[in-house]
Amino acid sequence: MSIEAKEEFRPKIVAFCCNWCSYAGADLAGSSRLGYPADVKIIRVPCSCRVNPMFILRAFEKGADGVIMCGCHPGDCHYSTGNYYARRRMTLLFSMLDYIGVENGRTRVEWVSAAEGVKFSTTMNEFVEKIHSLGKNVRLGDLRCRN
Amino acid sequence: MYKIAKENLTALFRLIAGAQELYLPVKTAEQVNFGVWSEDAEVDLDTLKSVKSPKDAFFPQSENLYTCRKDGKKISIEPEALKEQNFVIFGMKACDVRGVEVLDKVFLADPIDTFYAARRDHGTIVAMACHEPEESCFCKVFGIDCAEPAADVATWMVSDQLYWKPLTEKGEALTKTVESVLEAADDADEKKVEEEQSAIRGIVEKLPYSNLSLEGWNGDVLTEKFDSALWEELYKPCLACGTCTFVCPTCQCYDIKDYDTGHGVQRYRCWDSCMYSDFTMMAHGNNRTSQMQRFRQRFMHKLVYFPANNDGMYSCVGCGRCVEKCPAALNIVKVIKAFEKQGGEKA
Amino acid sequence: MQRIGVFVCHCGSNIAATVDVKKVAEMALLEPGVVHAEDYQYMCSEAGQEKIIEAIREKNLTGVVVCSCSPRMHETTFRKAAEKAGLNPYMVEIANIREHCSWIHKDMEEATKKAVILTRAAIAKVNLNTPLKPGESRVTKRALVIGGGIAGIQTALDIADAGYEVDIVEREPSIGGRMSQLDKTFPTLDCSACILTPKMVEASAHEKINIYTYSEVEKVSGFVGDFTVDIRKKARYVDMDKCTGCGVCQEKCPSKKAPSEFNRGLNTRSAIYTPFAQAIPNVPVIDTNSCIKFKTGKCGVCSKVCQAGAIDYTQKDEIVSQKYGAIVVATGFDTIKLDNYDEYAYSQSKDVITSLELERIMNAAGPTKGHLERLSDGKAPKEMVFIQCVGSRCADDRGKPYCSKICCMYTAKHAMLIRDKYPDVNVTVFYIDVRTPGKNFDEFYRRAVEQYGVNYIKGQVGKVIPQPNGKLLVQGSDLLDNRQILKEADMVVLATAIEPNEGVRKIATMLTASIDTNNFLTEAHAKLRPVESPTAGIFLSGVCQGPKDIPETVAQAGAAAVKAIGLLAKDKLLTNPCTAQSDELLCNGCSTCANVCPYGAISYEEKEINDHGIRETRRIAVVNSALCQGCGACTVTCPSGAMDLQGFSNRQILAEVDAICR
Amino acid sequence: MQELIKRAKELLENGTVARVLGWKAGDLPYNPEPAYFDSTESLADFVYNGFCGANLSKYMIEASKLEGKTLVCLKPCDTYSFNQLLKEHRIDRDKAYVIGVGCKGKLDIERIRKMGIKGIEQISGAEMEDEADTLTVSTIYGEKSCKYADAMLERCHVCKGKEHQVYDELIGESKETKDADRFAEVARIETMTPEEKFAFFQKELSKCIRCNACRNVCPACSCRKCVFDSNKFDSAQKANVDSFEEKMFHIIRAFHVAGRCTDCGECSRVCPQGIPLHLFNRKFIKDIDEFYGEYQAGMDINAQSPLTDFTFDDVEPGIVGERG
Repeated sequence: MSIEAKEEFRPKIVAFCCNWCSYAGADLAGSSRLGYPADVKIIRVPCSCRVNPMFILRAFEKGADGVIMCGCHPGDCHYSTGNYYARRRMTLLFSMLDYIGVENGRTRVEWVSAAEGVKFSTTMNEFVEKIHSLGKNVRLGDLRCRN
Repeated sequence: MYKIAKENLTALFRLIAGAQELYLPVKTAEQVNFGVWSEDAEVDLDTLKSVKSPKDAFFPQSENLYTCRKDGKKISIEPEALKEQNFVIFGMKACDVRGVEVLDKVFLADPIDTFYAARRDHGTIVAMACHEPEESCFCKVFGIDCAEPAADVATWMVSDQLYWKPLTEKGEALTKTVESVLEAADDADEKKVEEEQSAIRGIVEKLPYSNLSLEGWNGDVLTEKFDSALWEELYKPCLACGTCTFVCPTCQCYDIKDYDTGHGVQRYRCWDSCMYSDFTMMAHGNNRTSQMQRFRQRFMHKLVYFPANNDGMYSCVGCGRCVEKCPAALNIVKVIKAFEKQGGEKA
Repeated sequence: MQRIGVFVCHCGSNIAATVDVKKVAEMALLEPGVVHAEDYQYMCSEAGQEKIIEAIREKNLTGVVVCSCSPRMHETTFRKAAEKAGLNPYMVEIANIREHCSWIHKDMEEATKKAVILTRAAIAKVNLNTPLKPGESRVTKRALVIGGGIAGIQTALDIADAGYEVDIVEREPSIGGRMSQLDKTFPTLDCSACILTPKMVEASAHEKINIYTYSEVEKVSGFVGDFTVDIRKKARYVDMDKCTGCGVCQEKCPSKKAPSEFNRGLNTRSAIYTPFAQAIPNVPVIDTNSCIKFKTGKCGVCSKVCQAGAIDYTQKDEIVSQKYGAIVVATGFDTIKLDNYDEYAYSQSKDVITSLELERIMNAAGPTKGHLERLSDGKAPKEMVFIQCVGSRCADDRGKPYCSKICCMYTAKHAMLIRDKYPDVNVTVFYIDVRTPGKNFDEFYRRAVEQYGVNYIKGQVGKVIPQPNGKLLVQGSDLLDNRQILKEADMVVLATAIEPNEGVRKIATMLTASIDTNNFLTEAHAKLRPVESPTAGIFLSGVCQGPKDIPETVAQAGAAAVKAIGLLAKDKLLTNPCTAQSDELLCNGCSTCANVCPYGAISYEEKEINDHGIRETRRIAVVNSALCQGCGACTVTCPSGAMDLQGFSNRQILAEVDAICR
Repeated sequence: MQELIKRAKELLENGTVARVLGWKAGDLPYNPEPAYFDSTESLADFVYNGFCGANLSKYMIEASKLEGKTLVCLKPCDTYSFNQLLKEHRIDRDKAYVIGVGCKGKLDIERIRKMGIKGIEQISGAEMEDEADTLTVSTIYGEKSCKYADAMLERCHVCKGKEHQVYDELIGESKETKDADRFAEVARIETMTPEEKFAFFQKELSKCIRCNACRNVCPACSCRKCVFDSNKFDSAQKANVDSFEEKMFHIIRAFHVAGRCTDCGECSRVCPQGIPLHLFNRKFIKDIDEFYGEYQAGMDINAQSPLTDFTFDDVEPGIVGERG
């Protein structure tokens, strides 16, 4: 058995968080010392409606095993309506990914408010666990980025 | 000459593939294209034309040139290895074989394209005569005889037999490796092949495009053709897609691009199309700013520029793929005819 | 190529204890564009900032990455430092290696690895940053206060005293809010009305304050400094200008069966009414649900008796549109509904009441004229039981997870007042914990126990069972003595949890202010910006932000006022330069972006374009950067990628993605 | 067809229109090409028959920039695209004179070839005037025939209907050709296991040669510069190197036209590799219909497109997993 094969699977997970709610929720999880695996890396965007499907596909292209987008709860968007658009976009995108055979669990949307540090942490723990159960993403990546 | 029963072809393919790579027409999701043979590949020798020409075997749609790896501040460069294994490409048609000759003129001329040259060195072409040519074919116009393909090995499929005739040293060498599954052909067989050839030639005569005239198309008519007002009309339906160029056996333009792998860069080349708006885009902008210019470029290149630089050899082989595949029903035949008509009107 | 400096903060041990900061700096140096990297104890300190400034100057840095706490914390600090050194502040990016790394990971190696990656992403972004310049927007020198309780009144007074116009919008017919319903206040036991009414009068008389009662906020648009608010003035059916407040209409009104909202439904009021005697304005409203004229078309007594001719049955709701620079939310609270707490028999017995109902019973203007009596039979109680934490500190979703904060103190107050006025009444309080932090609070509670002999039992009540004899059997436990208690009581008072007023979520949505799952408005920072909403120009006053008592509410009201004044004092605001921009060469002019813009910031113009030699007139999108707030909705809806967001551009975000995934 | 030519001549002559956008007879029986005719004489080459599948609405983007009005011949399904382009301000209604032409279903030469018919010399039965439901094909290899319906483009079997959504006048009869459910194939794929779905699309997309025919023919894909040609997202690609790029291209293309795609079927018609590209667009259409209510792009020019719209209680993205 090669060394690589023995190595524990450490997923790469990208989390897009809106500046006003979810990023603050992640901050609160941090200041409340509510841990989640280091596999999750957060990218700050002004609003969930800034998340272009291209970003999500790009993450998978470059080797991400899971992508999660977090925004303000519907109705609470800092920009009033951004997350409503994001919700439709992501619903359709995820449905398409599922349709072409990419495991549905690799993508997720969660609404996390600035006050929901606990939710942020549990969501991330759950998500990482889910990605572990799905294993390495082999269906939606560019092989050139693999070595 | 040798022969092999159609039902034994799998044994032949298995034998070839045991020693080297074997490319041949394979049907995937309803479409026939050249692909690598495997036990479960659906080989299709009946479809006349593969969607893409088999030029990929020598000039792939995309190929890596070298890889840069970054380790901290250290960068190492790894050139892509040249093709080192022999391979066989089975089932090419006479037009496609001519297509390779066109590519040779480009890639084997100085400076030699080493990637291409390596593939040419290691590739053996087994061509196949066209049993039933179709209405979009016009290879005859370019002096190609689809009944007698000029490759390393020529083959004919006559009812249930494939006849196999090595024509070159490479062809002989390949034949040696597969002799065990081939039978020697006798005079009766030779006769059958001749009959097949004359049948094919008879059909070719009847094809609607076979009498297309190339008169007035050569290396000397550059400005006359270039300045023609006809282009302005002809290009109009063109959607600026690259279908014609990508199914063409002779189109040889490519772009060189870099791909960021995250830990370095892969420099690769990929087919490009003169129909694309960013073709030969340079720092100052674009050489050709309108679709008319781009459209004109493709046909001028095939019928004027290329013959001007290659002893009168056209870089169209009359395979007719563009005739069948253009989304707007445009093609080189229509262009040739339009000029012919105009010439006729003038005279 | 940028020349980037990376500054890794130890944050004392906050970061350095779990992240190998030296390693982070060392690894950063390997990234493209990085020419300088260092670590330091406290990057945000004066000395730390000086290090950044020095490096920018000495190494000609064009970009800065600070690996530290959340950008929500110190982004501004570091941007200002960069500006001091002559660097455009928007060339600074933060890698959040504290909240998102050191504080949540325990393993040093793992945390360091992650910190390196987060730093890498920030560097990748800075490599694509471009200098940005904020624009300017004007400030309307007028504030809106939503809610006319003590919080709203105090905020309005403070803002008005600073010389700015203030409008108060109050949903009820009078300002005064919850405090006007209280009898006495802890810990001084002074009369609530006596301290509130002067404030109400002061507000109504203040030349800078304009009060819209019986009104609601209908629509909010705009942004900090320049909000436009539509206020619905509900029809009172009484002309405010003509009415003298004589009260004859209320006396003569034949419909007197409507439950009094002010007295929590414990008694009734007339259909035309002012909620209470000291109401401001002292102008009644007609409740069309109980008014005979409105229900049957007959009656019209009030109109007949009104000497001033102020009754106008044809009045319609009116929408007033007004511009404001700042908005203060002071929407207050209510007690929760007790539907989930059937075991306390609130719905079964009139003698089980909430504390707020007790306030009304104890009040001289209340339904019993201030006599403590059972509402079922009017008898004086002998045995009273108070149950604490009804709906507060609730683990399941029957009630609220939070502590309502004021209950321990008002129960002590009630117990004390009852024992003082009716020494023969026994008072027992069942509690989980008694929480009395606050000046003179614990002393107050101890007086109740020691001086007034109130019987405090640590333990919860499981059930209140109305008995055939009219008494209430209280089943509880005494956790200290570890025994079950069965007690017959004449009255049971429930310290009912408080919750933000109904409708606050709707207001939060209109204001695009954050709100939490309990419907409390979220503050911009729990500690450092407790009276500001994360939405610029929106301030929080009173219980809408979290449970608090009167002195805290008044203090917060003042703080919110100061924040609002700080905003109104400015003539111009610098606008966020992270706005959308359209690349006119790529724009299709399709209008899709304008369809998703919440601010109407995108318009179209016909413009002569030179697209690589092709000259033509094209319809292209133009962003008004004063209106654009930088959400980015347009950037994703634009298929050609013509629309991009400065500071969060497509390529910047993709670079971050790449850096993280590699 | 004669009526159409007659009317076109009239309109050219009386100056109502400066040119006619229609189809010109090809040199083979099945390859008429989109063409402009700017004189009554040139209309001699005008043709309108079963092989005029090309959707001319996209050509109106360029035609809108020309002097004078352009008479454009639009089949019922093309009018949806025309409306959608109007909605997006890409074409000028005042520059177009729309003649809604009748349609009896358009033919797919690839389907005819798939039946083993080759060496085609003549095809009869494809004219608008022909009543027969059979095509007779004379070939070098003898006379062949096939049912008209069997030779129709996939899109005609799921036709949106005979009604033109926009026109200045109508010429010619249309025929109901719908005989299949347009979402049946999508629904079939939806019931597959992830492995099967992946294998299905991997196989189809592996044929993609990135010729961009689907994109360039698409009336919704009319960006001045496509993201796959621009450096805005670092997404400029010319050929697929890795199979990811095929997926990226087709998913993003479908996403960019989601809510705007009228399901005109041109992408599938022109794909040289016969990739059923409509399966991407129809997936989005089906989802949009199911999640947000039925929506047909190009039908109501004032309707808010589903991706620039929302309701407060839209389904959550989690629905994808819940639906199974």
